[in-house]
Amino acid sequence: MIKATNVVKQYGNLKALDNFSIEIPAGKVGILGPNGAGKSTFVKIALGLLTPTSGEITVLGETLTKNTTEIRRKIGYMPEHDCIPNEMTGVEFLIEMGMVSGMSLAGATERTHEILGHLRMGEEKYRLIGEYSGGMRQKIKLAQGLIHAPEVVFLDEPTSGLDPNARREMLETINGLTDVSTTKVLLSTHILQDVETVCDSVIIVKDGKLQMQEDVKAIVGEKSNFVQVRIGGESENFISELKKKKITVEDDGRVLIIPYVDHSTYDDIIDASVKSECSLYEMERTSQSMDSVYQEIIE
Amino acid sequence: MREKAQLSDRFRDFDANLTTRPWIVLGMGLRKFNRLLTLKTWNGLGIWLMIAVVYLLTFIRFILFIEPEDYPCVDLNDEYQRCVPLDFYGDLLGNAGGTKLFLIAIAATASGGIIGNDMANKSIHLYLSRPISRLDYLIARFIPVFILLLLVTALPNYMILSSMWSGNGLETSWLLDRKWLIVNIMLQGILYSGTYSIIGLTFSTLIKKEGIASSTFFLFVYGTSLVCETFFTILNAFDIDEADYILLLSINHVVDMLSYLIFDTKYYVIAFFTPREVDIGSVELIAVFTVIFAGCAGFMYWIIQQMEANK
Amino acid sequence: MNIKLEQVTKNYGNVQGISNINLEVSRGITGILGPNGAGKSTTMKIILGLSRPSRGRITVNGKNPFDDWELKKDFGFVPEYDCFYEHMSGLEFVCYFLRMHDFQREEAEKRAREALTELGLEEAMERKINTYSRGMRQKTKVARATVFNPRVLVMDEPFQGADPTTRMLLMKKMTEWAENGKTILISSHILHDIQSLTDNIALINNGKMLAHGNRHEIRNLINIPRPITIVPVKDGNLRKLAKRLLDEKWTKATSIDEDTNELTVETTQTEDVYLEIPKILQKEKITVERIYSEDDSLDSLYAKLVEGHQWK
Amino acid sequence: MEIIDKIGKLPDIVQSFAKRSKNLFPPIAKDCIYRLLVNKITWIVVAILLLPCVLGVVIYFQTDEDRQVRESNGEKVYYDEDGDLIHEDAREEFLNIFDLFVISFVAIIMAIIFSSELINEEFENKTMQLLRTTPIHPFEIILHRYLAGVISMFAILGLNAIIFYYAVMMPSGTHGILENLDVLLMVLQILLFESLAFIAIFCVFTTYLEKPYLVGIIYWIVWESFVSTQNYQQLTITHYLNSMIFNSTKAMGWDVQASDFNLVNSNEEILATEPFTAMLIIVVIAILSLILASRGIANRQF
Repeated sequence: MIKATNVVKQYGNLKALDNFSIEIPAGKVGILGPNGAGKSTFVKIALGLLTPTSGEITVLGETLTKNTTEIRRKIGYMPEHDCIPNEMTGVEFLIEMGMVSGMSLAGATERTHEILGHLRMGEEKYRLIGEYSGGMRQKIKLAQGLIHAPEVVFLDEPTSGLDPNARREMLETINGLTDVSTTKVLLSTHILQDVETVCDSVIIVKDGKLQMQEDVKAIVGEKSNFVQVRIGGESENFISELKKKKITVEDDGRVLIIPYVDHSTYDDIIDASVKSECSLYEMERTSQSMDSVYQEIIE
Repeated sequence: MREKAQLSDRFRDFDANLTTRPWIVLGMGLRKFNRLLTLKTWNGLGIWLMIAVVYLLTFIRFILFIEPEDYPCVDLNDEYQRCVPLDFYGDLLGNAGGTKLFLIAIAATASGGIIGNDMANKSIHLYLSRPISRLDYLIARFIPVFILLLLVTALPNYMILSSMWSGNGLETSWLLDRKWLIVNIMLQGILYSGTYSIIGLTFSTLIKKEGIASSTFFLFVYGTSLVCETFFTILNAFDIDEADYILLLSINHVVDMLSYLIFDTKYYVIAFFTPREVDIGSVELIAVFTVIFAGCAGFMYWIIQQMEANK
Repeated sequence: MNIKLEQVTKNYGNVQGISNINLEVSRGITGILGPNGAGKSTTMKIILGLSRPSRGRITVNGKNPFDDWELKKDFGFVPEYDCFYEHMSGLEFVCYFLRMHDFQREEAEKRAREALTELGLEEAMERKINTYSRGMRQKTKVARATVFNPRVLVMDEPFQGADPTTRMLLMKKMTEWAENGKTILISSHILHDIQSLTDNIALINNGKMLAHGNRHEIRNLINIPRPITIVPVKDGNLRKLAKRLLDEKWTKATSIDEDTNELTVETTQTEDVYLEIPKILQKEKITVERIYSEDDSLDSLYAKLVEGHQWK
Repeated sequence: MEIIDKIGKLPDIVQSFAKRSKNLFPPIAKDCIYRLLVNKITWIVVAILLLPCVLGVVIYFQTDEDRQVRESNGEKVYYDEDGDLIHEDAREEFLNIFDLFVISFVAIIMAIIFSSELINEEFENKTMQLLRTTPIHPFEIILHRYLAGVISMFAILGLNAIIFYYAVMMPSGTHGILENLDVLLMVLQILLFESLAFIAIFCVFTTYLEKPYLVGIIYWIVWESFVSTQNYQQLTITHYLNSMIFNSTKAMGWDVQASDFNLVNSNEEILATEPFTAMLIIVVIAILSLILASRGIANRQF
């Protein structure tokens, strides 16, 4: 879908991208990395909004250095910050954006209503954007990126500032995008759980360099060597019970971390909970999460 | 379920059928023009009101009270002429009696937020991510103000022309004798509209708040014009020959002088109730104008170029 | 510090911001949760004395924060939105507010440097704020709010736009501060973060306080059966365990998912179940590798409360 | 009773403010003056202000040859073609242009711009909310900003006055420049009091109103330009400024009439206020405005 070879982008002395090479597969791809790692720079170069200092980048098989404006017909972009005017209604704004992309009035109108229907926006689409809630604004932002039926859509932090319900809804929408259209999704975010729920593969960028490119399913789910236990009642009794069995327990205030040896560890835990009369709310062998993978790579 | 599946198919196979860039730019400009003239906002109302005033003035001042034989030019004294198309752009104050105040006010109101609002609510990032270049965007934003100003510059002048023509019995020969006039009026209209729009856009780019941008534009253009004229008068009182050059500081006067140049008439400013000739070479004049125009355009382009780079 | 809201109501014109909120916070971290526009920020602003309640009483250590400007030296506020003097450097910005807290110049600069370095801004602090990224802005805001060692720390969405590294750093700091006896009120939309930070939460929806207290206690207030999922190690034990559990009087229903090898028990009782299940498991000698209740997570608790469930 | 209590406490509060101001004023002033000086609109105003100065220089070079020199007491005194003293002409030009252009036009616009930059910008940037969570009294918030505003406005306008004075007085030589320094001092005094008064008044507008520009300009046109020439002109600041100019010029021995400064009512009675009273009233108005503005900030809900 996107192929970059040795892309360098320099701002003064600062190297935002340093010999960045990548081949991004189709599907839903998440980009992770600390602030200032070069994620946004890469996305903007791929959009043709910035020109790289050196290197070559092809999007959907077309070289970007030649026709940066034409490629944007095939690309949708949802920026991170709030960037929609307050004085238009949702429908008006989307039609305007569609027509700025080169659609006809009829086409843009039809498409607008289709997308908004798909995003489950009702009558409020005829209200002024200024009166919208954060979730609705975010939906309008997403819709304007999809209006001209692009082949790729870049989503820059689509869930930032959304409350939990709106966030879940937004993630479901993005998840469903690939089911109802051929649009490919490139998602950049800071919330690692989003990547876990939405993306097929993940890219981690740091200091302008590619650190990792992997399938999400492959990394999440690997078991670690610790059992996490949450109990109620007197935790001291529980811990001393386990100490009798020469098991060390780490208490981080709310959960207990117990090293995993084999299945007998589970029995020991249950035994201890019965003996100490502590209620056992949760016992689980922790699996590798995006958090731990991310931390491992970044630090 | 069936219905949803249908929707999805249409959604999936949607063909956007995109047009080419010139059409996008033109369409963008025209839609913005349409939005400028909406009656829903105070700005739109104000613009409508001022347009009405301009036409009213045109009708009363020029159509009713000018005899067809005095059109287009009448001798003021031995040296100077008063031409109706030039008088139209004159000051409302003083004995010239024109519509300049309203033209500048319309330009200020219309152009104040035209780029600044996009920058303030950051939707400029969305526009720039569409298949148009930055220059296209600037042109698309220039068009609406330009058209709006043509409506109050060239159009009323043509109205005066046609009313004079009908006063002369609608004879084709009358019109054919004044072919130059038709062209000149258009040139003049383009000159005024273009200059005011580009300066307005520059202020809008420079100051992101609509109201402040409008008032700064107005104060800058009209204020400097008043100040320069006052100083010109004072300098004349001291009989200083180079006083003419102070008028080059005022954009208003530069445009006026160019417009007099188009009509090939001597330019004068009324100081102490008598017209005083201002004699500045056409080369200098055009050079100053080009510097202003290119400076504004270049500045805007530069700011828009900076937009993404520093983010 | 003891923050006490009694029947606090705030109207904006005819629009109700919050109504009849009761809340008492003394120390430690409290998470304030709720949808957008529920009244979290309004509550925080009333606590900080930025706005005056229309009705009701707010006291911080017995004083009203709106009128008592000297009380405010104990308040650190991290607002949700950006509010900077963009032309200042991060260091100058923090210094500026330290000076407002009546610190002398050298002292202020020393403290500001320390605080910013602690949050990992040592390289950026001489740069102007308008060149900062969102994470750096967030860190600057937190540094500004904590540098003068306030006793009350109110943070509205402090993790917004912060990258995972920053988020983890901030969370570590917050835990530290809470241990040092600060009162921390924090709101966040990412329930995952709150869950790993604190169990003490206050849930606000539509301007009303839905629940306030420990996560587990709040869960117990909801009057719906709670499913507990048990995953035995060996397949053979699945049906045996299900049958055994059905004998218990508190079991309402059991269901088995053969694919994932999971057994889900729906119970009517709450607290005792967690004591009973290990006993049964031990007696039957069934080794399980996982016991959990999806319902117990903050995510599901939030969904249930905000969507409006029955109360006991 | 409460009010009496408050007044009783006033000396203590003033004292504590004075003590704290040593620490509070430098950072606030530094920030405010910086903000005012990098503001684009300020520079547009400054550019407009420079026009008269350029004009003065042009006049000097043009009239250079025409003027005549006479020596008296070892000093060069310049006369124009008609034998009149140049500096007596020039000082009147200086005062007229400055009064018309700067004192009653640019200065007021500048005060509107400055006060909204100082206060309104902070509301819009929401830094005011942060300030309200710091242990600093609303009056201090406004006072230090106000002082910084007065200093920068007085500095810009005063510098402009000096340059303009020099430019206009150049044809009359060193003698003329030194001879009329009292006019310059008077103008500087007027500028100081004008800054004091108008920034305080517009600060009140900015704390209570969302869009202070419009109200400020309406206030200027209706109140300071129109009412200030009418019968009840004592209600306007312009009246007191005019009185100060009138009294000072009279004391300097100029031939001026009260009607030149619109200081007469419809019955042609002279309304001019004594200069000391005028200054006192301006200072009192400024202080009252600041207190009002601080109440506005204190009661503002965020």
